[in-house]
This record gives sequence, structure tokens and C-alpha cells, in this order.
Amino acid sequence: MDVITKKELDLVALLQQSHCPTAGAVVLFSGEVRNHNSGKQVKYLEYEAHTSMATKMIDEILQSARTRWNLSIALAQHRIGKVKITESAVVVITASVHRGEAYASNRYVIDRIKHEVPIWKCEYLEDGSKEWGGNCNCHKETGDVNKHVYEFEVL
Amino acid sequence: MDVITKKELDLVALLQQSHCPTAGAVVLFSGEVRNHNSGKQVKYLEYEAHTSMATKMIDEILQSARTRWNLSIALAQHRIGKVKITESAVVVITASVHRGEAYASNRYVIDRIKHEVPIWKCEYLEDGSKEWGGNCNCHKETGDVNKHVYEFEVL
Amino acid sequence: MRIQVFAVLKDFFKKEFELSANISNIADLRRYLSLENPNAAMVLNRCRFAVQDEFVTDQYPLTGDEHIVVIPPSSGG
Amino acid sequence: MRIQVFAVLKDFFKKEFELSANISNIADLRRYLSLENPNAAMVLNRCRFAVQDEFVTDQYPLTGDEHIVVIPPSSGG
Repeated sequence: MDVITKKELDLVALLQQSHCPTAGAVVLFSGEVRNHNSGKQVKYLEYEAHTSMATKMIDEILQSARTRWNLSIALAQHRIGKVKITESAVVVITASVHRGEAYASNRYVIDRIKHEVPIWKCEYLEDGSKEWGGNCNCHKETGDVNKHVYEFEVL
Repeated sequence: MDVITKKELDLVALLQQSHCPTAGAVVLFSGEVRNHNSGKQVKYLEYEAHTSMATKMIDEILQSARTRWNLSIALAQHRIGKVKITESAVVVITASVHRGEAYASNRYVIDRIKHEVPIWKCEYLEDGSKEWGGNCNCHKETGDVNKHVYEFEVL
Repeated sequence: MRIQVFAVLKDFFKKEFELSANISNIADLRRYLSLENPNAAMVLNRCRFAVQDEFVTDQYPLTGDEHIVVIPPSSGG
Repeated sequence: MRIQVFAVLKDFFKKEFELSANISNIADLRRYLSLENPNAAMVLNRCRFAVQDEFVTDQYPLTGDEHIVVIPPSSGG
């Protein structure tokens, strides 16, 4: 499976391969393109990645999640190129013995992907303009582009 | 859709109908039958429900989640009867503008279903014995069978 | 009154049965059932009771015409 | 050295270009690029830099043979 792909994400196929006799809980997260952002009407998004680094970093994040929460399954895939409204841009699936770990690790993986991994989105708006957006802004709080405020930590 | 069903849960169909132009985050939880519990080898589970009350209560829980987190989508389905290893016994899907709400509400719905709704599981073990199990034990802490310690609250 | 039990209680009682004893409220019923089957007493202490699909408290008065559901602790999911 | 930029930086620089200026480390490179295109200075201040697909610090010394990737703040997902 390509971690970074130009193809439409096949959530169904990924979900179908995510059942495991030792796991009691499977959590799937799908980050999908909304028709609105910060009050603006969005037509579609376009994602760009530094593919080699992004692939390596996502693999490391998944491995770290597997170890920390003793997961049966941890996978993630991020789409690049044009992604239309309601289509999935990123999917994360985690499976574990109990549900607490599946939720926590899932959140951990998506938070780290969003903050750290070299993937960018450009919003193409209904008014014809475009905007590179949704940047990680943590440096404003932490004073360091390598230090992030993760949602999974402040819950 | 029957909230309580004897049929195999169709996660794929449910996921496919859970994309919404206004939602940026979809979370699916599947509670699946494990081959082990408390050190015992499990052959399969059998679920029983007080269907009329369970249906009404799950509907109320979903409605409460929709309101509290302003969800685009909230659905849940619980299977009864025999459920085999790796099969899904319960599914919860939530969708919202941002991911925080989708995760939190999903957790809220499954926690309340597990603690409150009149559904019971019986474990059929590899050694031939059976065991009604996994009961909500919150009364030991709260002293009241109607007061629960929800995982979503202690996170 | 008609009593319906679920899950583990079916190991102690018939799934559904009539009761014509003089029972004035839910607390009474809980005691009555516990005395009838002492092995079920521990579970019964943790059960919720419902009349017409609504949960009722121990003080809920019974006339004898009710359909009462005895609900052991949940273990769904 | 070869510079590769991504995302919003492509509005300010060519996607990939050669640089032969005398630049001794990443902090120098950040300053050089900011002076070359002051409109990009704010973004550059928030960028991470990578050499051979590994993040490097401002103090990382440059010889001139490197392939350097300039990485604006992430916005995936």
C-alpha cells in the first residue's frame, strides 16, 4: 500500500482488511473535504506532499503508535492531487484489544500527521481564488517550528 | 435501518452513506468479537437485547450526541444473536465539521450504549462452558445502578 | 403481574411468568424474587426494573396489572 | 547547492533551483532566501529545512553540494 497516493482512497478495502481475531475495537478516521472553511465556500482542495519524507514519517508515526498502545493494526494513507468535496483526503485505522487504545492511538496518528508531516493543502474557492491553508500554527504558542501542541495531549 | 438487528452488520454500506459536504471528519467505531477475554479462549458470543427499550435508548443517545456536538451524522447499530470472532457486534459512526467532535461524540455514544442500554453478551468458551459477561460494574464505585463512570468523561 | 427477565436471569427464572403474590412496589418485587431464588439475589440487587418500557424506581407502586421487565447490568458492545 | 521548495513557497520561488552563493549553514540560507524575496520572509521563518530527507537545524553546515528541501508548516489531513 502506498502511504501517499494520487488515487482515490479506498476506505472500504482498508476497513475490510482491518479485522483481527485478537482485536475487540477498530477505529477508522476519515478526513474529508468540506464545502466550507473559515466562512469561505470551497470548491475543491489540492494536496501536495514531499512524498519520500512524508512516507517515512507516517511509517514512523504508525510504528510509534503500535508500540505505545500495543495495537493489532495501525495504518494510514494520505491522498495528494485534487480531492473533491466529501472525498477522503486521509484515512487512519487502528485496532486494539480494548476501545480506549484504538481511539487514543487513532487521534495520536492523525494529529501528528497534520502537524508534522510535509503535506500541504491548497483551497480552491468558489470565488475563483486559491489559498494555501490550514497551516500548523503551533510555533506561535511554542516558539519553535518543531514543537507542537497536539490535540491528543490536551484532551 | 434497524438499530438492533439479527443480521451481520454492513459496515461498508454504513460507511458509504456517512459522507457529508459539510463534514470534515468521519469516525467509525466497530466493536468486534475477540478470541480471548480475561485469559479465556472465546469461541463466539451471543448477544441478547430488550429490543424495544434498546432501540429507543440508542435513538435518544444519538440525538443527544447530535445536539451536544452539532454532528452532521450520528448512527449506531447493534447486532444480536450469535456473533463470530472478528465479526462486528456494534458500530457507531459520527461526522462533524472538525475531528475533535467526531472522536468525542463517537466515544460518548459507545460508552453510553455499553453502560446503559439493555443489551447483554454471553461468552461461549473453547472449553464448552458459557458465561454471561462484561457487565457494567459502575455501581461498585457509584453505589447506584443508574450512575455510571463513563470512559469519555475520565479521559 | 407479568414478569419478563433477560440474560443471566434466565438461568434462575423462566423467561416470562405470571406473579399473583401481593407485591406493592418494585423494592418488594426485588425482595420477593430474591427470596424465591436466593442464588439470583446478587444479580437482582444490581438490576434495573422497567414498566411499559420505562425505567422505574424502587418506590414505583404496583397494582398487579403491570408488565415488568427485569434488566441486569448492561454488557453490550 | 540545489534548493527544492513546496506549497506556498512555489508562489515565491521556482520549484527547484541551483544556488551558488556563499552560504555556510541553514540559518544563512534562510536569510539569503528572505532577502531575495522579502514577501516570503514570514513563511521562511516558519519553515523547516531538510537535507537528504532528514530535518536539519539552523546550525547545520552547508558545503554547497547539498540537495536542500524547504518545508513550510504542514497542513495535511
